[in-house]
Amino acid sequence: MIYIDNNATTRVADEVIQEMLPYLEQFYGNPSSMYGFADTVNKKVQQARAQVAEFINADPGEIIFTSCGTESDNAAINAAINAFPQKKHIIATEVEHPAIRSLCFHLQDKKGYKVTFVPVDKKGRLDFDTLYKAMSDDTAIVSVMWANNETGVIFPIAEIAEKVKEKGIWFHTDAVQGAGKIPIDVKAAGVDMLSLSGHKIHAPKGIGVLYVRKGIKFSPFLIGGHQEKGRRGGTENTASIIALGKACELAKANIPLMNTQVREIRDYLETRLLDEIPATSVNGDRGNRLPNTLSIGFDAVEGESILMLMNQAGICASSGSACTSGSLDPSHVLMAMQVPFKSAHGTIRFSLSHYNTKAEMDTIVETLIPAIDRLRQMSPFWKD
Amino acid sequence: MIYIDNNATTRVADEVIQEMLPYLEQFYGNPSSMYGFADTVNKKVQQARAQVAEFINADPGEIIFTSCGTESDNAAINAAINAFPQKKHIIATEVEHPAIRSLCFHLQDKKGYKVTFVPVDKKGRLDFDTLYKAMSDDTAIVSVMWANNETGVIFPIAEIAEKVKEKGIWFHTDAVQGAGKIPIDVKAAGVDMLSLSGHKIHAPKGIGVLYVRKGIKFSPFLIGGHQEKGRRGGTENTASIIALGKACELAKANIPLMNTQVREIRDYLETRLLDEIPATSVNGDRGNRLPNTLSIGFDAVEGESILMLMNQAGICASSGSACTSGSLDPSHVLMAMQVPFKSAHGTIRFSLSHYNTKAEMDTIVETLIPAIDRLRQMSPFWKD
Amino acid sequence: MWNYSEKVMEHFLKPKNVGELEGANAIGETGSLNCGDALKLYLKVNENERIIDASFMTFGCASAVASSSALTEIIKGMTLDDAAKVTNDDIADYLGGLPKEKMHCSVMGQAALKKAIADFRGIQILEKPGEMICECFDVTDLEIIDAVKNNGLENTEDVTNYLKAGGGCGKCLDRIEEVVHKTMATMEAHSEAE
Amino acid sequence: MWNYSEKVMEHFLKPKNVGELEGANAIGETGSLNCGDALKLYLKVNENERIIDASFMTFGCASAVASSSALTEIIKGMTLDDAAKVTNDDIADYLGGLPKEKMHCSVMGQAALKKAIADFRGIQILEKPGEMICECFDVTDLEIIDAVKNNGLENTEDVTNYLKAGGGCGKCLDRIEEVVHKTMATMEAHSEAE
Ligand SMILES: Cc1ncc(COP(=O)(O)O)c(C=O)c1O
Ligand SMILES: Cc1ncc(COP(=O)(O)O)c(C=O)c1O
Ligand code: FES
Ligand code: FES
Repeated sequence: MIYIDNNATTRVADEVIQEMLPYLEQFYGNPSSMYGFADTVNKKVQQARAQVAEFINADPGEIIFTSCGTESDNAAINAAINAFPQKKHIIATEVEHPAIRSLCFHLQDKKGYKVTFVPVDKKGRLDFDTLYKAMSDDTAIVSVMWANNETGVIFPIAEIAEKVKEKGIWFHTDAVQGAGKIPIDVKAAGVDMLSLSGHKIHAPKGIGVLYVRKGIKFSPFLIGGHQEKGRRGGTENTASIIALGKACELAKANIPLMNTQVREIRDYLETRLLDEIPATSVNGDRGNRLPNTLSIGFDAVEGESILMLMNQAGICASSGSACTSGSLDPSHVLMAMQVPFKSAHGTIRFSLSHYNTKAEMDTIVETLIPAIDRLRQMSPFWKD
Repeated sequence: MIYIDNNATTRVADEVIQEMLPYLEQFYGNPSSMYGFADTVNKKVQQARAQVAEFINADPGEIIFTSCGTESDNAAINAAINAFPQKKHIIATEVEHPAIRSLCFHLQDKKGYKVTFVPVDKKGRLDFDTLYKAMSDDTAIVSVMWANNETGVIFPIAEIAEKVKEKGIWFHTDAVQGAGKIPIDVKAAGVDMLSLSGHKIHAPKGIGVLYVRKGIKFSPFLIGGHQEKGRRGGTENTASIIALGKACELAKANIPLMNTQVREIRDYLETRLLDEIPATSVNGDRGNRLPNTLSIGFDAVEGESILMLMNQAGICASSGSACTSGSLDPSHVLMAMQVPFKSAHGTIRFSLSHYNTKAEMDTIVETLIPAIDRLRQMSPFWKD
Repeated sequence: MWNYSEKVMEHFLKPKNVGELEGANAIGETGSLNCGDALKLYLKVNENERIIDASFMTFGCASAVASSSALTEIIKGMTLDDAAKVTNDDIADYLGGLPKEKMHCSVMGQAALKKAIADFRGIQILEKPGEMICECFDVTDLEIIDAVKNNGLENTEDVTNYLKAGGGCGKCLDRIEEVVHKTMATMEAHSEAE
Repeated sequence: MWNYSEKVMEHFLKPKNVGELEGANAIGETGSLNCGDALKLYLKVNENERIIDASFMTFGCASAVASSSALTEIIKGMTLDDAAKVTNDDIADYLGGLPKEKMHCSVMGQAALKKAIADFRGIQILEKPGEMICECFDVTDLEIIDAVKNNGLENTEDVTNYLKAGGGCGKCLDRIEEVVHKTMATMEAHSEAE
């Protein structure tokens, strides 16, 4: 099997499993309990918190463990809403993940909020003018993702954060895709809140992080017990927290690999596909992308069909539409970039990890050449 | 070590770990992806959904996986708020878990809701009169827990649900503690929504369930992707979902054991403590309690001290206060029951699982007799 | 991944009758590039109005390809009158069923066939009147309004049972509910006025 | 579990000077059953105002017991004047530190000691004026208001740094913030009026 869908989810690293297993099997105590058995767990959770903090250059006290990237994103927006109940405006981008985007629609449709969705250009780059002009005294929060999950396009977070903070507005960034692929430094970037998700960096699914800068008046999204210093109710997901700590340690060490080995292999795949399959185009700013991501459109064929043919060859990738929902529309990201339908429908996202090899890229190319050809032969929109 | 704190959290069953491990180590695919590798996971998630449904006599389509009991509770209340934006009244009980109670306070203090907290009597039994009289056209939801986590007192959910539903009001129950200890049947009980938490029934921490009856107009609490049929965003926590399925299957099979072996051992512990330690009293309705729970107060001594002495002997239990938060107040449950301070401060909760043995109960008694005596000898409030 | 039947996979991986058909005298086109789903159906019809050959060109997902392939197999040898009776269910059945989110692929097949027949007969097919509500099952608001008024439907579930609309991907459910509500409100207003 | 020092555990598991003290001529009581925390301190003071023996009875958590035990050890042999200078920090230091949520246990020790000394000297101790805001560090609203007005404190963090209030369990932080805000608002109103 060739797994090249690492922006969707990643293999749990062996080291991570080894680290968490004892806390599933043996040390099952509730970390806030009053006995030594729970203390063992609690200390290890503290260690994990320090590892996560180290990964993004935060203080351990600024790390809140959540259940996933989506919860982190929801919690960030919720905190701003609670902190500024009188402010009814939010700024996000057109290419945010549904964890921000759908929430914004909900707030707009049901809760009386006005949301500015900042557009992008054809290469997926933000329209800063719109962003900065939209800021007002009524703006509760600005949320801009660190890097886009579909195209890998990276946004200049430090620069945006500075402009937003000048106005005294809270700034949140969804760094779910940036983390582990490029360096993330919350202090250097000057962000107020930042979301991470474990399963994108070789930890298990079902664990996330919300970084909340010290000084931010945070109110919890999950309201319940005293866990996470009262900032997130619910018994701590100890084994997964410990796993995430380890995963962050590994991810930090692997960043250089991402920028060399992984980038090289990705570029190799990209070049071969562009060279050997006609009417093929890359989506997103090639000069400013995550080193592991390649979004590529094949004219006149449809993504799911390509995926099915790749699956026959044991290759796991994603298409450019939310096809699992039965929707035939290209993703909101490709639409926002005004990618023409002809290539948007035939877009495939390849997303690598350090586990991928160059040999795998050759197999992918050899599989795709005949597959695309066959589909084009039956497409009413293909004319060579 | 003697672990007798199973209302706090439970040991993950070996069978559960075996079931989930392949989905951590090997089958890490995102279940909604378009390749066979993800399909393996998806099928297993479907099986887990069916196992959970079977456990509470629901349909698989009525099961939403969440990250914990707290999230399930929050999501239930949130759904009612969204479904009836014009209704500004909520009914809960004084003895709900913070996952309901703190949320209600938040809604009251910050969101303009009025909350009726139904009181209990000295044995922890609900004041039905107050509950039924509080219901009005303005009531968005009534939430009553199936069984209390501290005392184990069981509430007559089917009876309450009937009365609430007569008025056309939504009814939610937090069955986090009831589940796995007594039979739970959502159809027979006639509830609209019901919360479960995995780590209370020998699944890992960080996985929960919200049952939502078909026909209830549910709106998601975590807003994001299409997961869980659009009812809960966030990549599915596959390994833990699969673990929970297995845990539900085991829990269902173990219920008879709970009512025989576990109940007997609990009663044995209770009898010995009452007989052999003077000035000791049980909190809660002894005639109508979970078979595994014993809340018992030792006059004139303080809970944390007792826990520390038990810890010296390798015994893990809880006290009757939220002492981890540094608070010295007895729990809101004991306060609501008007347990006198003299015994409330000295309350210990023992909560058993089927892993406990009678021999362990003897060790507990032999440890407590001298421990309580020693603490009383230094207590200014103890006079024999 | 979709729970495709073996038959679907077979017809996707080895579709029958692919390509333009030389000498075709009836062509039906449906869908579009923008929709992400399009089918061009070619028929060769003899003087007895019997389909002696059929082929297709399809742009779309695996089940769109499979539905097209199945359709051509089904209708080859039929008279146009018989072919006109082929429904999307026939196509789905032929394939051993389709995931409900993919039923629209079989609807596309049926639509292209209708157009090809009309093309042969020189008839102009009018677009269905009304606004498309359910794309999976090709149901418009007028059809729903009609069913609510005449068949006593009261909610979305009734509509799905009666017209299938909403029983696929489900993305139209909100709009169905809206239509039902509005229609019932109008009916009430009317009956009160009477 | 609390991160108790070895010294705390030692003084909890084997407390020194437990029990009523026969012939005690100075007694200080603080806390109550309802609070969950109470200490009764017994001193035997000689004619030179030197503490020749001390003992305690404590109801409370491990650190309350340990603090009481430590206190009696610290003050045995001291003159009352020296003992009057013993602070809660001395008690905590003696124990190798206390978790910040448990600092109130050492405060309780200091309070009982003050009362015992007053008892011996026949002085009536007045309750501190004002409303108790921070129980961990025994700080009232009047003390906070005073510090805000006279020492230029501007927020809760300042208050914690200056008066310790809020640096323990933290449950008083909201109320501290309230007091600070109100005080600053009044000050502004005044300066504007001037
Ligand atoms: C009655 C009750 N409800 C809810 C919860 C919260 O569950 P979780 O810790 O999984 O969020 C608990 C346990 O802590 C509980 O006992
Ligand atoms: C940019 C981005 N944000 C948020 C998420 C949501 O993360 P999770 O699935 O952990 O909720 C994802 C991944 O799906 C993502 O790519
Ligand atoms: S549009 Fe898919 S079911 Fe109606
Ligand atoms: S009351 Fe605990 S820090 Fe103030």
